[in-house]
Amino acid sequence: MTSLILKMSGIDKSFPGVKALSNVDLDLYKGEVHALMGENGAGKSTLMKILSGLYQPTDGTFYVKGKEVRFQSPADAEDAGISMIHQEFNLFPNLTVAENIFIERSSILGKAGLINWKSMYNKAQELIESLGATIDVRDKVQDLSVQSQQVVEIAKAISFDADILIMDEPSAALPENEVKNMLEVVRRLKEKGVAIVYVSHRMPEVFEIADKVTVLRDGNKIATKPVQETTQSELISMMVGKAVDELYPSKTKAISEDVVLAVQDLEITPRHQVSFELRKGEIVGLFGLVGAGTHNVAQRLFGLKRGGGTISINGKKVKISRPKQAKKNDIGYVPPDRHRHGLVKEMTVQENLTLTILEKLSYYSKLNKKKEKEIIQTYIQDLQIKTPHEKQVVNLLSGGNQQKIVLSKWLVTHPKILILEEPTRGVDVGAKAEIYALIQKLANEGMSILFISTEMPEVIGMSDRILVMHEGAIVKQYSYGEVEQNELLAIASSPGGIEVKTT
Amino acid sequence: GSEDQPSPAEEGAGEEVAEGTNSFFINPKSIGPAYFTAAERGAEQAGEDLGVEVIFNAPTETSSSDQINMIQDMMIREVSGIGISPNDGEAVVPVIGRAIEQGIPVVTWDSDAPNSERAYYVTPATDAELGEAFAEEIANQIGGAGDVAFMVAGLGSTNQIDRVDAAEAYFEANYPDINIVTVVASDDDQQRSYDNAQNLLNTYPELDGIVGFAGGEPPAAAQAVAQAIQNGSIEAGSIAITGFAVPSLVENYIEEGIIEKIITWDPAMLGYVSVYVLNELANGNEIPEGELEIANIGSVRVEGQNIFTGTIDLTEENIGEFDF
Amino acid sequence: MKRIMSIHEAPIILFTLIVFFIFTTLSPNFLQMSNLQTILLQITITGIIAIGMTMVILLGGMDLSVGAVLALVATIVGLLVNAGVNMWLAVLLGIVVGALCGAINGFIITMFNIPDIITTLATMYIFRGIAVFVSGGVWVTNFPKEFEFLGQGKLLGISFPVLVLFVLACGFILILGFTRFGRRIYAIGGNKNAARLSGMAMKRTKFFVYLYSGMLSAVAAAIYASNVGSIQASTAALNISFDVIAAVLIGGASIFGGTGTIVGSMFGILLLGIIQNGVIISQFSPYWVDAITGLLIIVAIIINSLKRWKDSLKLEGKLK
Amino acid sequence: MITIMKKTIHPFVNNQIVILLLLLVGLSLFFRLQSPYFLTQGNIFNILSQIVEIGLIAIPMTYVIISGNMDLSVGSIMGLAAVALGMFHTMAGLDIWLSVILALIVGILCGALNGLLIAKFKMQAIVVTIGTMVMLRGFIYVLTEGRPISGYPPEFYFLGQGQLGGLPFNTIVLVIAFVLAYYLIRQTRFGRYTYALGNNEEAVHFSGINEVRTRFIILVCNGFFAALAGVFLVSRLATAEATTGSGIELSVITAVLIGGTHIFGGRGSLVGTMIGVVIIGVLNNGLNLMGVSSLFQMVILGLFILIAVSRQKS
Ligand SMILES: Nc1ncnc2c1ncn2[C@@H]1O[C@H](COP(=O)(O)OP(=O)(O)OP(=O)(O)O)[C@@H](O)[C@H]1O
Ligand SMILES: Nc1ncnc2c1ncn2[C@@H]1O[C@H](COP(=O)(O)OP(=O)(O)OP(=O)(O)O)[C@@H](O)[C@H]1O
Ligand SMILES: [Mg+2]
Ligand SMILES: [Mg+2]
Repeated sequence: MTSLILKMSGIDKSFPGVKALSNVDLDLYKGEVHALMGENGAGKSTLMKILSGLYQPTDGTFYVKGKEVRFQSPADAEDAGISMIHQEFNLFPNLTVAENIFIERSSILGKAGLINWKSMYNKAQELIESLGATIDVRDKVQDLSVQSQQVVEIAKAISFDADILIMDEPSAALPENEVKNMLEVVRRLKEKGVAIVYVSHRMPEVFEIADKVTVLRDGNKIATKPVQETTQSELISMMVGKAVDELYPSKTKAISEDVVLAVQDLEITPRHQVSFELRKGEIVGLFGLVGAGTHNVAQRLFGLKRGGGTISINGKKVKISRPKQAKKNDIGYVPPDRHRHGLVKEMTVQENLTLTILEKLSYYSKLNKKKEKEIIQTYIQDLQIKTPHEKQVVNLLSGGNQQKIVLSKWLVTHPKILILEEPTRGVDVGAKAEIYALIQKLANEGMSILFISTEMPEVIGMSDRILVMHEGAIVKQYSYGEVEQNELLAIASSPGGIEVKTT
Repeated sequence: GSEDQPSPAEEGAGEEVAEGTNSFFINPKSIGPAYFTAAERGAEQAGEDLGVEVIFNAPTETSSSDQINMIQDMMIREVSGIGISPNDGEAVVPVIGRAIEQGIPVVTWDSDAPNSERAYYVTPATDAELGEAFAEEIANQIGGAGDVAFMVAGLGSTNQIDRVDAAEAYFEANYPDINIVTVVASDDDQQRSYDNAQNLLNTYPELDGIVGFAGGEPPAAAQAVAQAIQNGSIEAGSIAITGFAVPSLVENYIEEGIIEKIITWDPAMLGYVSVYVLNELANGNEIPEGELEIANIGSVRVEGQNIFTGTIDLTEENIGEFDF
Repeated sequence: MKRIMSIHEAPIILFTLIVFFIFTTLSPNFLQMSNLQTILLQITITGIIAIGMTMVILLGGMDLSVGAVLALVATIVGLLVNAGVNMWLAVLLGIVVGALCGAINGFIITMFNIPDIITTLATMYIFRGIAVFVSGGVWVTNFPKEFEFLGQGKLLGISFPVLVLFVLACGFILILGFTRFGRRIYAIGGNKNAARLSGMAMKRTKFFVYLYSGMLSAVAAAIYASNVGSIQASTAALNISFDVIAAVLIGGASIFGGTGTIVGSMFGILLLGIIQNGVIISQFSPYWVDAITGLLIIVAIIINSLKRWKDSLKLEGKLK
Repeated sequence: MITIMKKTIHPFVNNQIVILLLLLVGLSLFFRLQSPYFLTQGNIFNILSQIVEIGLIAIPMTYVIISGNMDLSVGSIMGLAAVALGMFHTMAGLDIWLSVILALIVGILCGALNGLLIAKFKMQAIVVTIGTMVMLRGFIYVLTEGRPISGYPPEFYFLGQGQLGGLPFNTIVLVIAFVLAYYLIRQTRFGRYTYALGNNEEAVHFSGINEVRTRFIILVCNGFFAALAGVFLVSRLATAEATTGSGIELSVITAVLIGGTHIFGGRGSLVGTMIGVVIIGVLNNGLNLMGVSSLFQMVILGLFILIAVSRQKS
């Protein structure tokens, strides 16, 4: 009944020193959502980049609508009706949202071949609204939050009516409520007959939206199964190669009473302040929707922005107006945008990993390269970072492995307080479990962790205490095991409404 | 790919000129300006007439250090004589000393290095004389009193400074009523000279005269004045212009009466005489004091270490007679 | 429309006004109509070149060869009119030569992938050498009378070169704001990678930007020749590229590309023109002219950056 | 052997360096065939002392460009330091070595001004340094009224004209400075920061590193080296003039770019820069010896730049 629209067979892809894909097949039918899963570095993005014409396969053939095709560039793929949302953002920060969506479309040209700005804005606004988002399409993309940028990416990809839409981790940067909107859009596209390849590390989504799922491991295809015929644990064991019993570590240790970090009236915007405490060995989750101000809290604590209020560490007031001071006070920070703030992507794994501790690795600025190498090796092994060698340029690693590097570059500093913002963005389940276990272990060893995430399950699963933020204020606090997803989301979206109900 | 081996014959020709033939390095301040291209022609002509090799070269920018580098390179090449128009008369003193030590005769031309051991300075007149001549001319044209602006090529160029100093001193001594309102520099940029001239006209509505101390300045001043006259913002003849320029550049302005008189000389003559003098020195001949007749170009005056080639007053009468 | 010409240029416009005011108080001659006309006339050449340079800088490049192209074209146009060729034909041929120079830049940059700055640094040397060669090293001067129209003539009571600058600036403002070519320039400058992924014609865009830059330099060259009246190929417009780049950046453009407007650049040019004229009109000692000019450039750039620097430290009012 | 060499050299530069060396060797062979004087000891020393000033400035300029900046004011700083040296000695009557130190301090202060504006206040380096270039050159004219300053004690000429152990002293200084700078960029965290800054300044900031200070230090060094070059030039030419150093920034940047340093930072090598400096020196000298007009030298230099960097992808 449904027709085969894409057939990839025997795809091989080698990079210098890496065999990213070997003999991978993939069939795609009209109107289906086909999930692609696998660990970080399994080859998902590579396969999709081949499909969208960005890479050329080393070997193998593929057919679109029965015709063999060979794409030399993304433009070729676009002509064949294939559109892709890349794992990394590909927006023009200096242009407006509307321009980003429509820049290469001739539909925006009015009379005399000149751009009709008005109709472009209108069309863009419609499109954004159809995604259930509220973004002013006249804003420049550089002024948008990461989440809104993701929405723009999606809008851009669906703005022209592709037959095949590739979505490489579209939800990674989205908060829960917007993920729902996006899935709604995917469903609508599917009904219109678009074939969608959906790459994601988030199990619930896959079960919610996908018809079929294909699992890759180390560049090999493991299986393709209808979603109804598989389970979460089966998928995980296919991906990881072994079973993962528990995603979240168990809480065994009682938290000490020593307050490590005390924040009093911390100004996060000229009109909003927050106060809270963080105890030794405690994991505090900070949850809020877009615009709640969780990001600003992290920025203030790490000295990226300045403002009023006091920060005390171990009872002593400290001044933190630059990241360097934060680091001196044993604070580490894993930022949400690893590309811009986390990594020097043109440099090697080693150079990135030790960037934060070069002071300790050098004597009068002279580097101790031997010691540096030793440290590197331990972290590459402990965190199972997949890289051919420590001299690999970070740019060439898979997204999840890049994330692990950002995490480790702060772990090497042995911070007393670690601020994690979206620490598992784009990380596969296996690695996620490892990272969670690692975080718990660090906490058990006495590190205090501020866990900021828009992904509810992990906030709930990891936090000893959850602080919920709404419009620049902490509105509610829960202990471990005290709250479910529904309530958390409801509180975060409208605390007033809940309050009325409970009283 | 470009490493074709030259044939032995070519190599001989390119390197040491045939046995007994002298080769001279004539070094202007920089390569490119039309003034020095004219000098080059004179030098080459001399080379042809005297049967010697002439290498006329300089950096493309007026920079002492590049100029000295090039002189050093040519000393390595063992040329038989060097003629220099120094960008900075002091900076070339050591390198001239070294050349003399190596037995290479050196003259300066167009611009001098008075503290060096150079044998002669070939010049139309000393810079002080030129400055005075300009001053005298403008004083005559404006009737001995009024506001005068000076336009120079570079504020840091030796011969410009010497000329300006002399002109200033001359006014002080002879025309106390002449007031020098300002000195503007163009850095050899023709657009800049022109803009400067325009700005002068706007700044000093009462301006009586402009002296251009380098070849590009009087024409730029004349151009600006001509336009102002056309616009009606000043009256014809209200601003006198003089200074140095080659005839071809001021021909139109002199014919139109915007410029009354310009003091000029033929740069080719400087080039020619430099080569001639160097050749005499290299051949071990003395240069006699007093009038010296040089075949093909006429006579020059030798006074001590100065060799004067003379200046020409350009006016409406004679402007058509020159081809440089 | 309001958004395209957002308040990005506000600081530079303000500073231009302040400098204007200062010179007005310093010298009674400054505010004279004739002087204001002089200023406008003096900025036409840099202004026209700045249009092309703005586009080049928007792409994240830099065209160091503009001065050499100007020298070459001015020489050729001058030689042609002196040889009796019709003035407009000569200008047309000059523009063709300028376009060719631009095309050479564009070709080398896009085909061999050599960075813009290096390419134009190299062609700067090459074009200048060719210009001097073509001129034979002598002054090109004594142009026929009618040639003066280009640089000094009036049309509809307005100075012709100023009119040319105005028309070209408006034309390119339109092109940048309302054509796909124009928006592509911004897009490519903003994010090369994204441009590549969206299948944008990057090479073609870049090529044409350099072509236009060459053509605009050629137009400026024709006006230059007529205006100044004599051309010395070795020194004509020798340092103009730095002046123009400074003006464009003062006008709010970013050297990394993607940010900047022609309106801003025009104000940058105007500011430099006012300063250059003002320091002479105000009768500063000639030795102080450069020092003051440099100081004002620095002040201009300080004012430009102040807001950005403060923003980077301040807390934002809006939660995101 | 070769593979070991390749491994030890930074991955970005090895190809480029080999090509540059080949170009240099080819060029030298060509000039040797054209002129018997080219490979004489006298001429080699001649070339070496001619490249000293450009070489000295090119060292910190490599850092500046790798770290993602640009400094066009070096020529003016060099000139100001030269003139300051002259004025301290001949007008203020200070001891010559004290004057040298003060001139170097002038360079450091100019570098600090650039550093303050660029590193601290995050202004665009190109405009700032165009501004300081014009302004400092203006100060030179204010100070000197355009007149050259000469008259230094004989011992001062040792710096630019003397020899030590049969080698030109200024060349020895250049080599030492180069070796130190090479060590610094390869073996120290300062060098690591330099590269990182050129690639992603924000990530450096987010790593708790004082990126402002590193930038500042680099620009101050640039001022210092420009002043040092000025001092050596005065010693070599025996005079300080108002135009000293003007236009040198273009030669320096040309050398750095020929050496394979990426114009937008993040990549580059000091070895490449040094070869670039030597190539320019050899090219000038060889063409001069051949008697090629500097006009054509200009065209040849242009073509040469294109050939030398044609492998550097933008
Ligand atoms: N351009 C490249 N050059 C070299 N190696 C590459 C390149 N691109 C990808 N790789 C390698 O190929 C492998 C597959 O990478 P890919 O990005 O496809 O993984 P992925 O499945 O998308 O992972 P993630 O879930 O982390 O995004 C990885 O080992 C990666 O390091
Ligand atoms: N030649 C040099 N010129 C300038 N700085 C140098 C040089 N060599 C080494 N450095 C060092 O580079 C370092 C710059 O890095 P950074 O600003 O992070 O300093 P730091 O040592 O980490 O700071 P802290 O002293 O607070 O630990 C300086 O400490 C400085 O000592
Ligand atoms: Mg991926
Ligand atoms: Mg330290």
